[in-house]
Amino acid sequence: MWLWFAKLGSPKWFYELSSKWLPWLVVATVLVIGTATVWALLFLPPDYQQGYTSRILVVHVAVAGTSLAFFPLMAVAGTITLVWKMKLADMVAKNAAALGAWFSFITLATGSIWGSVSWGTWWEWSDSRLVSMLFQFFLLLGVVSLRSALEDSDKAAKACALLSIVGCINVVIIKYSVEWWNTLHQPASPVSLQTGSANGPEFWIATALMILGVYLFLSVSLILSTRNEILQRERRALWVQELVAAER
Amino acid sequence: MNQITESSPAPDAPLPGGPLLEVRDLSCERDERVLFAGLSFVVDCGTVLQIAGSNGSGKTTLLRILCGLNDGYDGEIIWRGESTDDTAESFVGDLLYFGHRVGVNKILTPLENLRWSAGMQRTVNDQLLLDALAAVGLRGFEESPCYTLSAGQQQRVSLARLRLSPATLWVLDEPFTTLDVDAVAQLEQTLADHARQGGAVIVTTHHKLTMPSLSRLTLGMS
Amino acid sequence: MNQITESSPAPDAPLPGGPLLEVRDLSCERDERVLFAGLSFVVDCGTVLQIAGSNGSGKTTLLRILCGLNDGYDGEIIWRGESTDDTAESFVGDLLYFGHRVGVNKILTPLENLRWSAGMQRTVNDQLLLDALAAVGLRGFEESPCYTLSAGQQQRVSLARLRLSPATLWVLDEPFTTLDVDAVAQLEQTLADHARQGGAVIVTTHHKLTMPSLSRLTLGMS
Amino acid sequence: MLSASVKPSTRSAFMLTLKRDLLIAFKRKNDIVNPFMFFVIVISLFPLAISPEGEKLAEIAAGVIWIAVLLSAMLSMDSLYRGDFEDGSLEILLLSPHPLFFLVLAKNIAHWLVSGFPVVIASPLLAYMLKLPSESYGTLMLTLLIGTPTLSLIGSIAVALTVGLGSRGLILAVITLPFSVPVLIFGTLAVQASASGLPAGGYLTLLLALLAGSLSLAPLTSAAALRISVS
Amino acid sequence: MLSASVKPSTRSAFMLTLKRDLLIAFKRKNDIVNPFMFFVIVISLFPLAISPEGEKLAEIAAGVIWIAVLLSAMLSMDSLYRGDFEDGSLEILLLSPHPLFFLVLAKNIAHWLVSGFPVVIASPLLAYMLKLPSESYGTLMLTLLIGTPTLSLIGSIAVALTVGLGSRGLILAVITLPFSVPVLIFGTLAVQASASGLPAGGYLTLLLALLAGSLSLAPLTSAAALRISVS
Ligand code: HEM
Ligand SMILES: Nc1ncnc2c1ncn2[C@@H]1O[C@H](COP(=O)(O)OP(=O)(O)OP(=O)(O)O)[C@@H](O)[C@H]1O
Ligand SMILES: Nc1ncnc2c1ncn2[C@@H]1O[C@H](COP(=O)(O)OP(=O)(O)OP(=O)(O)O)[C@@H](O)[C@H]1O
Ligand SMILES: [Mg+2]
Ligand SMILES: [Mg+2]
Repeated sequence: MWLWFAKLGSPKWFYELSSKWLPWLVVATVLVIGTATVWALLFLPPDYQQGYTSRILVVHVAVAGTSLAFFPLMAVAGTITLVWKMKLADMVAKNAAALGAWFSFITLATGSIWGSVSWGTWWEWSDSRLVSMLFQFFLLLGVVSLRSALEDSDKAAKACALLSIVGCINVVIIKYSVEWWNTLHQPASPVSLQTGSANGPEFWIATALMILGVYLFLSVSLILSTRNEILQRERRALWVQELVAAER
Repeated sequence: MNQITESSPAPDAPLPGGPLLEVRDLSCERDERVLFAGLSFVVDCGTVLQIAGSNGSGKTTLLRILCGLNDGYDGEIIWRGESTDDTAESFVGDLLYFGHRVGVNKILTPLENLRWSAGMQRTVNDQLLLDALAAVGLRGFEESPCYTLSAGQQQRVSLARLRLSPATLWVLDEPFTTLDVDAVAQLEQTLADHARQGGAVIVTTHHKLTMPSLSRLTLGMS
Repeated sequence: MNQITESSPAPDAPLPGGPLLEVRDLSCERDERVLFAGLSFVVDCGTVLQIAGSNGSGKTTLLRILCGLNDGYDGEIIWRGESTDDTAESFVGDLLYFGHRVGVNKILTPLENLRWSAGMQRTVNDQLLLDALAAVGLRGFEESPCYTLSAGQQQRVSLARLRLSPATLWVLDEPFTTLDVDAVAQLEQTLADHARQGGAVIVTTHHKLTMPSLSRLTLGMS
Repeated sequence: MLSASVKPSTRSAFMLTLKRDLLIAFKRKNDIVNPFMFFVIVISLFPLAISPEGEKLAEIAAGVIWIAVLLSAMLSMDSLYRGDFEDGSLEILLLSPHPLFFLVLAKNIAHWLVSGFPVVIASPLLAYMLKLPSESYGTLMLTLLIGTPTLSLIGSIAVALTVGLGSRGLILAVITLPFSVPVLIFGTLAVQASASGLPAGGYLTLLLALLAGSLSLAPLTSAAALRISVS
Repeated sequence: MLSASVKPSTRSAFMLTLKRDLLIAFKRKNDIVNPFMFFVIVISLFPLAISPEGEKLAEIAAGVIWIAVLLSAMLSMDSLYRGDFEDGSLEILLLSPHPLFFLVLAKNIAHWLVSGFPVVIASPLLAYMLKLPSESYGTLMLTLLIGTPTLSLIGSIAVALTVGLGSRGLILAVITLPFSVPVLIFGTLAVQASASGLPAGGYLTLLLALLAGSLSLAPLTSAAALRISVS
C-alpha cells in the first residue's frame, strides 16, 4: 500500500502509466460523449414548451454535476500536497482549479441560456443553486489568481492547497446559507429548477450518458494537462530528456 | 560544485556530548540551478563559521534552510543530536536569526522595538534594553521613531538584540552592511565574545573576518 | 561640528571654466539636530569625492539634498556656475543618482529593468544592455525575473546602469553593500574610469577607497 | 549570559504582541480613524447614488450597513501582517519559541479592537442616518459585534496567504469576499427580521457558530499560511 | 561614453514608461483580472444583502454599479506608485530629464487601461444581472468610459500623497472618495435619466468637463505630490 502510494507520487511513474491508459480513455470519452450527443439531438423529443433548445439541458445537468466535484478534489489534493509533499498532487490541483473554473463557467452559461428560454430571463437571484454556483466560480477564480500571483511555485503550491481546503468548507457553508436565505425571500417569479418540464426517460438516459462522458472528459483533460506539467517541471530529469531524444 | 573548509584550531573547551549543529549531505536547487549539493559541516559551541561565496552562491538560502524558514532542500539538519524537524520548539528557542530584513518597525522607537523583539525570547526590563542600545551607540536615540534613523542606525537597533539574546546559536545574514568602521569592529568583538562564552555563530559576510576559532565555508566554488 | 577635507593632488586635465558642482555654506538640521553646517566643497570633473562619516552623520541626507530630492537645507548648490534651482532640467539630465533603494522592479527581468531605467536617460538598444549586464556578471540571468536574484545580484542590475549612463556626475549612496569582493574591485575600477574620462563621482561608503584623484569629506567630526 | 535569562511564558508573549500591535496602531492613528471613516463615507454614498428618500433607504439600510462593514473590514486587513513582513518582524514572530496560534490570535485581536470595534460602536448613528427602524439597533450592534471578529479572522487567512505580493489590495478582496457571504447573509437576515418585529435569535446563534468555528480554526490556518508566505 | 549617446525625446520616454507599466501589469496578470473580479463580486453581494427581487434591484442598480466602480477604481490605485516607491524606481522617474507631467500621465493611462477599461466592458453584463432597464446600457457604458479615467486621475493624486505611508488602503479611500462624489452623482443621474427615458446629454457634458479638468490638472498635482512624498 505504502509502496504504491510512494510510487504514485513519482511523476515518472504516473507519466508512464498514463501513457498506457490515455488512448483508451480518449476513445471512451469520444464514444460516450458522441453517443450522448447523438441521442440528445436525434432521439430526444422536442419539449412541448421550449422546443429543441431543451437539449442544452443535457449538457447543463452533466456539467453542473461534475463541477461540484472540483472543490472536494482540490481539497484532497491539497491535503496530500501539504502532508506528504507529493508533487503530483499539486500538478493535479493546479489544473483542476483552472478546469473547475471553466466548468463552473459553462454551467453558468448553459444554465443561463436555458433560463432565457424557460424562464424568460438569463439570470435570477432567487435560486440558491445559481447563486452558490456563482460564488463557487468566484472562489475558483480566487485560487487561480492566487496561483498566478505567487511567483515561487513551491510557495504557490502550498498556499493554493491551503486555500482549497478552506474554500471547500466555505463552498458548503455558502450553499447552505444561500439556500436558507432563499427560502426566506419568497421568490417573486415562478422560478425553480424543479419544474420538471424536460425529464422523460429518454432525457435521463441521455443525461446519464453525458454525465459519464463529462467525467471521462474531465479525467482526460486532467491527465493531459498534468502530463504537460510533468514534462515542464521535470524537463531536466534524465528520463524526460531521453523521451525528448526518442521523439526526435 | 565543491566547498572548501579551512578550519582554525578547535576551541579548547570540551563539548558536552556531540556537536551543537550538524548538517549532513544538504543540497538545494532553485529554478533548476543546483546551489549546493552534498554539503556537510559541523558547528560546535565556541566557534564562528563564516559562510563565504560570491553573490548568488546561495548563502542566504543556506541560512534560511538552517533556521527552518525554507524547506526546499534535501538532507539532514541535526540539532544537539536530533533532527530539527523533531526538536523544532527547543531548537527555535535557542536560535537567533538576523536576516537581510532586520525586523525593526519604523514607527516604533528603538526601545519599543527591542521590548518586543527581545522580549519574545527572554524576559527583559527597560534597564537591560537601554544598556543594550547604549552599547550599540544609540544613546540619545532611544525614543526617536525608527523612521528618523539612518540606515546604519536601524541596523544597530537590530544588532542590540544580539546583546540580549539567550540563544546559543546565532545565524546572521550580512550583519555588517551599512555599519561604519567602529560598529564593524565592535560587532566582530561581540561575535568573538559570544563564541568564547560557549555560543556558536554562523555568519555570512563579504568582509574579511579575523577572530579566534573561526572557520570558513565557501559556497559555489566550481 | 566641522569637516576635514583631505584632498589628493588635483587631476591634471584642465577644467573647462569653473567647477562642475560647487556647494556653498550648506547646512541642514533634522529634528532639531544639526547634521552639518557651513559645509562648502567643490567637485570637479575628473575627481571622485568620498563622503565618509559614522552612521547617522548625514551622508544620505547630503546626497539627497545635492540631487534635489530633499529640500530642508540652507545654502547654495551651484551647477556649472548656476544655482541648481535655475538649471533643474539640464542638471538632472546630467546626473545619475543611486540610492539605498536601488530601483529594480522585482517582477521584471534585469533586461526589462534596464530597458526602462537606462532608457530614460539615453537611447539604448538591447545589445548595449546585454553587454552591460554581462559586464556586471549577470550573464545567464538576463531573463530571470529579479525576485529570483540574490541581494547582491539585484544590486548589480542597478549598477549596470552606471555603464550605460551618459551623465557626467554620479551620486552613489553606498553602492558597495552586499557586493562580493570581485564586484567591489570591479566597481571601484568603474568609478576610477569614469573620473579618468572626465566624469565626476560623489560616493558614500564605509569602505576604504584607493583610486587616483580621490578626495574625502568626513561628516560629523565633533 | 546564556543561563541567567528566563524564557517568557506563552501568556506573556501573547500580551507583548498584543500590546505592541496596539501601540503601533495608536502611533499611526490612521489605523484607528480610517476604517471608521471609510465606513461612514461608503454609507453616505448610498443616499447620493440611490435615493435620498426615507422609505427607500430604510428598505436597503441593513444591507448597505453590512456591505460597508464588510468592505471596511477587508480594506483594513491590509495592515495586519504587511508591515511585519516587509521589515522582517514576521521572521522574529515565526522563530519565537511560542505556539504561533496564540501570537496570531493576539495580532488578530489587536486588529479587531482597532478596526472592527469602532465600527460596531458607530453603527447606530449610521443606522439612524439610513432610517433603519429603531427597534433593530440592538440587533444590528449585536450582529456586528459577533460578525466583525469573524470577518477579521477570515480575512487574516487571506492576508497571510498574500502577504508577500506586491499589490495586494484586490487579490485580498477577491479571496475574502466570497468567504464573507455567510456572515453577510445571517447578519442582514437578523437585522431585517428584527426590523419587521420577528425574532432574530436563530441567526444570532448561527453567527455565533461561525465565530466559534473561525476562532478555533482561522488562527491555525493563518499561522500555516504565514509559514508558507515567509519561506 | 559621455558624448556618443543621444538623449531620448519626451515622447519616447512617455512610451517607454507606458510600455513598462503595461508589461508589469501583464506579467502580474492579477492586476488585470482583479479590479474586474472585485467589481463583479461586490455587485453580487447587493442582491444577497438587500433583496433578490427584480424590481427592487432595478431601482438601485445604477447606484450600486457606480459605487462598485468607485470602490474598485480606488482599490486598484494602490498599485500605481507603491511598487516604484518601494524599490526606488520613483527616484529614477523624478530624476529623469523629462517633464514629470507626461511620465505621470503615462503611468495613469497604463493603469486605467488595465484596471478601468475592463470594468467598462463588463458593465452591461452586471447591469443585466441587476435588472437595469436595457435602454440605459449605452448611457451606462458611456458614463463609465468618461468617468473611470477621471476617477483614476483623481485617485492618482491621493496615491501620490500617501505613497510613503505604511498602510494606505484606507487613508487612500478617505481622501479619494469625497473627491469622486461629483463623478458618482453625475454618472448615476445620467443612467437614471436614460432608464426613465429622459435625455442624459447634460450629465454627460458635465462628466466630460470633469474629465477635461482632471486630465490637465491631476497629473501636475500628482507630480508635485510625488516630489513631496519622496523627499
Ligand atoms: C449547483 C449547480 C447546478 C446543478 C447541480 C444543476 C442541476 C440541474 C438539474 C439536475 C436540472 C434539471 C432539473 C429538472 O429537469 O427538473 C437543471 C435545470 C436547470 N438549471 Fe441547473 N444546475 C446547477 C446550476 C445552474 C445554474 C448556475 C443555472 C443558471 C445560470 C441553472 C439553470 C438551470 C435552468 C434554467 C434549468 C431548467 C429548469 C427548468 O426545467 O425550467 N442551473 N439544473
Ligand atoms: N525622516 C527623518 N526625519 C528626521 N530625522 C531624520 C530623518 N531621516 C534621517 N534623519 C536624521 O538624520 C541623521 C542622518 O541620517 P542619514 O540617513 O543621512 O545618515 P547617514 O550618514 O546616511 O548614515 P548611514 O551611514 O547609517 O547610512 C540621522 O541620525 C537621523 O536622526
Ligand atoms: N525565490 C527564488 N526563486 C528562484 N531562485 C531563487 C530565489 N531566491 C534565490 N534564488 C536563486 O538562488 C541563488 C542564491 O540566492 P541567495 O540569496 O541564497 O544568494 P546569496 O549567496 O545570499 O547572495 P548575496 O551575496 O548576493 O546575498 C540566486 O542566484 C538566485 O538565482
Ligand atoms: Mg544573501
Ligand atoms: Mg545612509
